[in-house]
Amino acid sequence: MPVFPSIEWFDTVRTAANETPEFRALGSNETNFGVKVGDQLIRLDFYAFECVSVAEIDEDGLLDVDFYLEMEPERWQSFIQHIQSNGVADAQHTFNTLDLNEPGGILRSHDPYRRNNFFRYHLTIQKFFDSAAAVETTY
Amino acid sequence: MPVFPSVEWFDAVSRSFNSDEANRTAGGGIADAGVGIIFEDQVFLLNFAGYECEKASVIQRSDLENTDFYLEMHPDDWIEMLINIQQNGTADMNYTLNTLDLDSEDGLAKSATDDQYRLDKFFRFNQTIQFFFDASSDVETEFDREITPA
Amino acid sequence: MSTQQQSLEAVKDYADDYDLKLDWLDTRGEWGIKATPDARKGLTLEDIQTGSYGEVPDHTDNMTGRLRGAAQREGAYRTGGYTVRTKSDIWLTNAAMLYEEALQRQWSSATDIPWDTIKPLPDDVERAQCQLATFLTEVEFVAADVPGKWVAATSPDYFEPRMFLITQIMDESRHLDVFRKRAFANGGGLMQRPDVTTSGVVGSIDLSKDFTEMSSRLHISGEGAVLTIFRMGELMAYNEAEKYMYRLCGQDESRHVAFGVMHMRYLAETEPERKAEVHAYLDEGERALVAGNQNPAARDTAQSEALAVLLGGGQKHYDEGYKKLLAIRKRQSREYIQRIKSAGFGERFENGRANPELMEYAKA
Amino acid sequence: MAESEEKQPTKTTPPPRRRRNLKIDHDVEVPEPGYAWMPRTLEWGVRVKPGAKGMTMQGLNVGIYGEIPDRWDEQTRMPRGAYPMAGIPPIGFALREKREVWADNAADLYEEAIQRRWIPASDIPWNTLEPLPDDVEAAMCQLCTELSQAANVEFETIGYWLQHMSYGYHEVKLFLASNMFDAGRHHEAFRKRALANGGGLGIESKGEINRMILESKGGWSETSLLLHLLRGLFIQTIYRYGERFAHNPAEKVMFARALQDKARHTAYGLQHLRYAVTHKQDKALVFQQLLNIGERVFARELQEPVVLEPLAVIFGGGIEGAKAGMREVHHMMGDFVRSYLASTDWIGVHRGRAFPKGLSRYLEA
Repeated sequence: MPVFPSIEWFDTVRTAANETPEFRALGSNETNFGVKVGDQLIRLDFYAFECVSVAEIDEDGLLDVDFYLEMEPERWQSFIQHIQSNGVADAQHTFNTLDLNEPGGILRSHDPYRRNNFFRYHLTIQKFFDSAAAVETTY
Repeated sequence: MPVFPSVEWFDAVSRSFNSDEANRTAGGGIADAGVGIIFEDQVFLLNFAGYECEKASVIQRSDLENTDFYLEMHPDDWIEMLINIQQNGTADMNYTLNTLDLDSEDGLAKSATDDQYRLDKFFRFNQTIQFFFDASSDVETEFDREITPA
Repeated sequence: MSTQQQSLEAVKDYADDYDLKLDWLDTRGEWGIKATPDARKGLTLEDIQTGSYGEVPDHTDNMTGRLRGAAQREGAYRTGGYTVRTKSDIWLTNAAMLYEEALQRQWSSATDIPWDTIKPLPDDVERAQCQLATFLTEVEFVAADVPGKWVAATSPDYFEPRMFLITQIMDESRHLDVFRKRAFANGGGLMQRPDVTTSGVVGSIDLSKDFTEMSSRLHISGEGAVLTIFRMGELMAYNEAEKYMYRLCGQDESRHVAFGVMHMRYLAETEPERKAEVHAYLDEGERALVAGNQNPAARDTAQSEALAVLLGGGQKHYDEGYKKLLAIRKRQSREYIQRIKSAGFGERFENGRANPELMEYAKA
Repeated sequence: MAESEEKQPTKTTPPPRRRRNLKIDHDVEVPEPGYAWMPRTLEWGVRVKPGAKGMTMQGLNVGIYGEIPDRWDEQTRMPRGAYPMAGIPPIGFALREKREVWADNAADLYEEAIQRRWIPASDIPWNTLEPLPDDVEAAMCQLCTELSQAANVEFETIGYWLQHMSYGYHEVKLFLASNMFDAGRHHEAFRKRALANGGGLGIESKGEINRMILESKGGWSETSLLLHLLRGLFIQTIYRYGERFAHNPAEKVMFARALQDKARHTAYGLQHLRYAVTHKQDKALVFQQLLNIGERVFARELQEPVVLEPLAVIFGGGIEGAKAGMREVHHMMGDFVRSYLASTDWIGVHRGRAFPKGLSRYLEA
């Protein structure tokens, strides 16, 4: 059973998402972004209709991504558990809403043009994490 | 096994067509049209509404005036087209509706009222009507005769 | 739930306390509108043509860009400068339906065309296909540039036709792109651009000062002719990719033609005094149809030669292809005649006004 | 006589014959083809293959066809790379310099717009709308009126400019066509929302910003600055907050989808404006001057209550919560101003002390 966060976990979600017609139906995209869970950093690359790769990165790697989403490990865990119990993120758990609700937000970027990619593809990114609903997860 | 043409056959094709969401994209989509089908002396009406073919029924030839357009071919040509679809999964390059329409002396799509606006729905919804007949590849079909391909 | 009046009174008290103006609350369009989605199509533009929001004025002085049915504001800037402010100038009964249809039937040239079915063709056939693709790459975006101008020039009170024109702009973009893609997909390239066809000469689609004049040329003559080309393209396709390409373009084009036919029908019914003027536009359109500058299926142009090569199956069978082209022109002419009759201008085919050469084609 | 016989149509058609090839007249005289066009190509032998995103416009930019000139003198609609013909009367395109329209991402954004299209009629779950308190419904309807009118201005503006752009830069024309299409969809979606839940349209905007955008006729870049950057980012921020404060799935989907579209428009605007600034010496100064005025017009129109007050009512869950809602509005404006200033910096236009107090005050939020 994959552990969140780990490459294995994101790879499993990646496979599930890529096989989901609704994920592809949201349209093509081209972005890379980081997921920051405490000290752990994962980079995801999206291209065309798929998530093409996941990789571990260090802090310097954050300079190479369009943007990254940062939450404390407990918040991430609660977010994933919510998706798993609900099937999808509900209205209060979309990334856009979380960003606006959390003090200081969760969306970070050093470049306004690249930060804008979050808004261009936020539904695809959301659907990617919704695919975690079917992934048995340990923390 | 439904016989072509019959309401039973058109219903079976409608079920296949309506249930495949792929027919709603890639140039498919909503289509509102009453389409007549003539096979010798048998006349049918297909009601397309929204994303679906909602109903197939037998009508009189005189009712064709209420259709947007109707499709009429020599019976052997109907059967040849459907066999082609069954063999290929979809109509191959020689058997698409537009090709049959242009590549024949009498044409395929006709108007009972000479109203080109309504006849133009044959073009406006061409991909949808094509998807509909292509869906017949999922339906085991019986024909009432054997034909010799033209 | 409280009544609107009770709410407003409570609001005003509150506004005084908290330094809010809240005047927008009681200055509004008709209240209590609850449009119901169509069970099959969702919430369409037709569904929201309800109450006063469905009332389309015969003439409008709305120059501020106000949405039809919104409350007017004193002191709003006259930002529009709209020249189309008479309903019959642009209206048709089914623009809302055609708009929704256009949204539902969009497609992608990148992913909905099976490009991998294209295989190398004989050089003469590939050149003919590329020549036709070059022509269509150029002419198709005329029908995007020009409607854009008219969208900006039409009062928002007639937003349904404007919305349709926006979908047409999107469709024509896709047509430009799909034919450019075809030219580069199979070892060819772009070829000779058409001469004269899309340039700014008198009577051209670009220069029309009147929407109906523009529409009669663009939607009826021009797109009706191109629709025939798309139908021929589907007939003579050498692979599934071309088959799809022409078929899907043909669907779009016939929507645009439907817009033109229904607008002319509306005009003929509501302003019969303008019919003589419209006949003059049709005279011009018919001359263009047979002269060869606008219509690639006309004779003796680069495009017509390319079509004959494609229809015949190569230069060796040019004669056969040319004869097929003429046979299809007969269809094209007959369809045009029927369309004009549908639009309410059929008398020109009875009273001798129609272009004799065109009538000859139809008869042949 | 039986009824069916009585109803026989007057027009009878002969029974169809067996299909055969199109009937052609074999006696017709066939003129000798000239084939002058056959060798006329500037580059032959191009074979572009589809990639992961399919066959894209950007993928076509190979060989001479990928050479995008800094200036396009052709005054007709000749496709870039086609074999030219002499003697074609000009149409007269005002925008013929690459720096006046170009953005490297235009072709990709165009394809993205097609792939990520949506349909307000059927992709929004309208049946999830539930009656809202009158004050909230009225505020939502007023907001939708404003957003629908802003979208109207957007497509009117682009519709005007599209015809003035030369065909040397068709990628930009295609993208802007998709931008118009998106704006049309927003115009439609917000109107539908206003008329779908027991409310109705509100009052029109005074139109100061609309006028500023519509009357910007000096150059497309200047219009884009006001349309995509100043107003565009503001609308984009409202969409973000619209998603956050949606009352039902219908509104959630509507704002979430519209946000993606808007971010695409922003992506073009940012790239184009930076391109314009880096390719014309005084463009940054021109933009500074325009923004000195534009930001003040913008701040002035914000004083009109038709946008921020309805937002406060929506955010606060009603008029009684409007005070708390107004605090949220200040947060929203803070987000807008920060992203706006980061964006002006990104394109090379640094606002500094010229930035008006009417907007900078939100930075504290």
